[in-house]
Amino acid sequence: MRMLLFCCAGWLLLIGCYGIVVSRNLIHTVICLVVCQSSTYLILLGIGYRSGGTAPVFSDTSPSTVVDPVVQALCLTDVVVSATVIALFLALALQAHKQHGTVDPDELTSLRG
Amino acid sequence: MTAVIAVATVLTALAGTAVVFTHHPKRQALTLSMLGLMLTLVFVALQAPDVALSELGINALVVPMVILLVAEKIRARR
Amino acid sequence: MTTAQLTPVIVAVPLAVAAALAVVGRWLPRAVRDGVGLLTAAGAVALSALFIAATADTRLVEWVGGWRPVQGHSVGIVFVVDRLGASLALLVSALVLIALIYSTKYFEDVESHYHVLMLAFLGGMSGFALTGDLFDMFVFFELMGTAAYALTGYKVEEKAPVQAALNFGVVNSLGAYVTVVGIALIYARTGELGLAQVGDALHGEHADGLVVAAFVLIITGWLVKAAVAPFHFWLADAHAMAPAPVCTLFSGVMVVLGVYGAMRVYTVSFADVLPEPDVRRALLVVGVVTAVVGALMCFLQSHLKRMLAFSTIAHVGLFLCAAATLTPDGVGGAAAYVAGHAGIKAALFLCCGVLLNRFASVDEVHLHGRGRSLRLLTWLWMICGLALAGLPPFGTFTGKSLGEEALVASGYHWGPLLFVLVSAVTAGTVLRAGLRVFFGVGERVRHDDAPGPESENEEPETEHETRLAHTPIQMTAAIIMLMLGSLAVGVVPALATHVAEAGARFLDGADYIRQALTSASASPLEPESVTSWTEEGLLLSALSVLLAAIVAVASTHARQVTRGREIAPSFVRGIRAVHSGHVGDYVAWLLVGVAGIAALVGVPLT
Amino acid sequence: MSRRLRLAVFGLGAVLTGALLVIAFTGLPEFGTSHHPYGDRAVHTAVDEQKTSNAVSSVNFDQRAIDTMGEEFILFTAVIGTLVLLRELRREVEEGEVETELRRSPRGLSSTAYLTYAMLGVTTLTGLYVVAHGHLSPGGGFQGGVVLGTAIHLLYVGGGYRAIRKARPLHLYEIFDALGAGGFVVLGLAGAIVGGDLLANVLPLGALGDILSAGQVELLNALVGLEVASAVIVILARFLEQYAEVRIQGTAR
Repeated sequence: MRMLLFCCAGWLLLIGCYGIVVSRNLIHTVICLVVCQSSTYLILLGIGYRSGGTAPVFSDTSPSTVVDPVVQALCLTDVVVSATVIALFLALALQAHKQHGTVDPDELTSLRG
Repeated sequence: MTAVIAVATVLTALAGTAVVFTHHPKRQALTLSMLGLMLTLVFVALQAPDVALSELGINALVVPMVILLVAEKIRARR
Repeated sequence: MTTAQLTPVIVAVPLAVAAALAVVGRWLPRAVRDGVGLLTAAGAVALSALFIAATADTRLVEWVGGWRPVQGHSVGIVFVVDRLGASLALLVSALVLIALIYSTKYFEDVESHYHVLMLAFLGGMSGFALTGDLFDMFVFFELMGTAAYALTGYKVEEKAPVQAALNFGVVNSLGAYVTVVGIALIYARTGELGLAQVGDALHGEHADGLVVAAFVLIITGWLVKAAVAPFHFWLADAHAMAPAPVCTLFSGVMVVLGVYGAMRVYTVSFADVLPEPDVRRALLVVGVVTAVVGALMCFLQSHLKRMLAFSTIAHVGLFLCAAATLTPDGVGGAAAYVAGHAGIKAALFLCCGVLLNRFASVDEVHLHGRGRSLRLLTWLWMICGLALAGLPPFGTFTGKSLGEEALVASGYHWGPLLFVLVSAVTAGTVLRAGLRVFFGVGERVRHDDAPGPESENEEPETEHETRLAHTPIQMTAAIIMLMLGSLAVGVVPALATHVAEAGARFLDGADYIRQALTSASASPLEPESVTSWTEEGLLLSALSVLLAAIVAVASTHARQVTRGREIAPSFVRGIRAVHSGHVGDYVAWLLVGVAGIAALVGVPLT
Repeated sequence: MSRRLRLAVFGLGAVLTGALLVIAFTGLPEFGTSHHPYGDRAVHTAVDEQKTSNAVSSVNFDQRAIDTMGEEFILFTAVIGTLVLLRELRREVEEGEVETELRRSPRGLSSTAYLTYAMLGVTTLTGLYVVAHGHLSPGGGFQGGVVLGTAIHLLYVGGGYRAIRKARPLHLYEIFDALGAGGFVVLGLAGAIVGGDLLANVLPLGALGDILSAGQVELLNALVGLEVASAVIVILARFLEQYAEVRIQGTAR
């Protein structure tokens, strides 16, 4: 089970990178970055899991074994923050499109050399 | 419980692969929200309700909405 | 409030002022906004100077939020500041202060957003330099990155490389995600996130596959920010597009923070478990490759800012080689070289800003001979070029000679040769550009066969306002201040000894762990006097200055530089083709880099 | 590099990095291991000492608060960056022109309008609940902020672009965004002045499970909720504007 979860996360990371490498549209590149980031959530929460544990919330019940709350805290803020960073990249893609009339990295050859 | 996690993880990996292989931005917004949903399921299975809630709100809703708007803007300008 | 408790405050205050400026910025006149920015940066300079004074013989340890360890374990985040970290924070604040002084006149109309982003950038960089927690370093790394992407796209200087900021963002974010994977692996193994706590937990363990992989993945993010080969492609693009004052922060200190972060992670957390020769070999190989590629690409550029960006990459390679010796002289020498180089490189970028403002172009061929009218700028540029080669009174000389000594002392006799050649080539290119632009030396070349990216359709910083007839005093003062800073680093008596002591304390990871986790005081250092004014140092620097002059004069006349494409050997054309500006290439090279460093460090297959 | 060469380089890098990851993953502890020292300490500190029912919020806003402050400011800087970049693009279309074109935007079915107005209240209430109970039940500033941020856009579904422009004066939300981030740091500095350490939890902790418990966690949740909600509104507004601009060029052509 361990190898399945973490290898799926590793697969997401590498397939996201593959998406960026072959992408012909800057929006597609930014979306593949989201795929890469989702692999980090899977790994973080995977190492925090405790079999038989429930969510680390004690408002109504007081569970005996709970899952690790620290990794959840690390993931939580990252998910929301990544939305605004992705919005910033999409704004940059819009600007690239305005300047060059295209969003295909292959045609944006202004940075050669 | 680990069976549910295993299935949800494999579905997430498939959803991620689907996002990478759809090349049209409009359709990609849809597959990205599918990936957001699958991730939400995995996080619920991994007993992480807080992260599942924010993942649902962000990757299933806000980001695909922004992508649709940007894709429309770029399509129209061409 | 003890001095230690002030360490997180130096991060919080600029962020608070940035938020305040964003709230009221709309109604404040430009002068007040500039004043508030300058005041905050000056406050940060004062605070970091206070930290330097306080870390003379100890480290400042502060558990944020008051979460001090109970029976040796804590839930909070620790800030551990030694003299090297404090001086980096000082360098960050000083460069932001001078960049803001320069920006008062450089930008015609600027909303409060610019000051907000600069202060957020200051907060992020000082946080990265001072924190002692791995995930906190990642958070400040992202904060630095986001402010940098926004500032890169803030005033699109040149139409051409607009997607440079996107390349910069995608590569840096990917590096950050790889780092988080590494942090997750180490957290799974040790159950800790702090540098000291991880080092304590790994004490005595043998390095298995997970530990080595975690180390490689964690330093990948920092090395991407340090623009070390093969992760360096984004730096030149980002520089070409970012406004000049922002470039001074990129080249002056942001890339250096990457090297500092990687060395800090190794010396505190992994020094005990990873064999030193393996890590030293990996860092040295990467450093040499970076220095050589940087110098070669710098020589081939005709776009001034890309040229300076590749010169920064070359110097980062030199810093990494000096620090990779893992000796007090080496780390101290790298620190002095960083300080000296930051002043000089920032001054050169600000000179580019003046040229761009005046002639709406930063292309060496395009500006041929047009810089004659700027008498003062001519001399500033030429002096900076010579200082880049390691001219004695400047900080670059101190750093270079200490670095060479350290490399020779640890048995790498090719060290001085690399240092001399790389600094000579980079300085020579800068001097060549100076001769061409300010003295009109060499034939006037028609523009169509100039290599490098099409940069003829540049707009000056602000298209619609009339170009400045004369260079405002604030801009020139900023340039001179930076050069004096670099000079001060070289001239301060016994600086070499202080810097070597700081290097020794930086390398003493076990003492860092002991002081961070228990409230013990730092162990005293045995004083050993070190000096950079040795005969070899002077001889080598004279040699590199001479070589630089030869490179400059020779290349102004040779035509093949301007037609680098056809005549240059296929190897050079290959290197140029690799720097393609396509984000897919950069990501492919990032993965190859991760694998390469892992191979160099040696991954045990158990 | 040509596409083929790029794929080759990527293939090499991906295979080797994948191998590195697999080697690392074999060294990981067993999945679902019960060895979580930091987690146990965090739960003990959260519930017993800090009286916070939701241990995740306690880690986020109390134990590792400077992490969240950093994330706050990443969000804040990204919003400012988006505004700066999209402001560059907005100059082409004058404000008035957007107004006139959109008055003619097709009115939604009245039943949809009524449904969205009803749902607007429910969604806003839910968002406020999620933010307010961040320290008790799963949720908090980040999640509630997203819900609140998207609530206003129900108006767009019901009343079209004109309705939403009236409902949200943009400059106000940009200020709210800065207020949320600034408030977080100011509270942290107040903690430094009163309690000596930055972001020290000096507020009364109350009893476990009470609405007024866990000291600063609740207040920080509210500030984060304010910031995330206004960030989502501002970003969506800027991109909606770009979309509205398209409609004008569409009609103008």
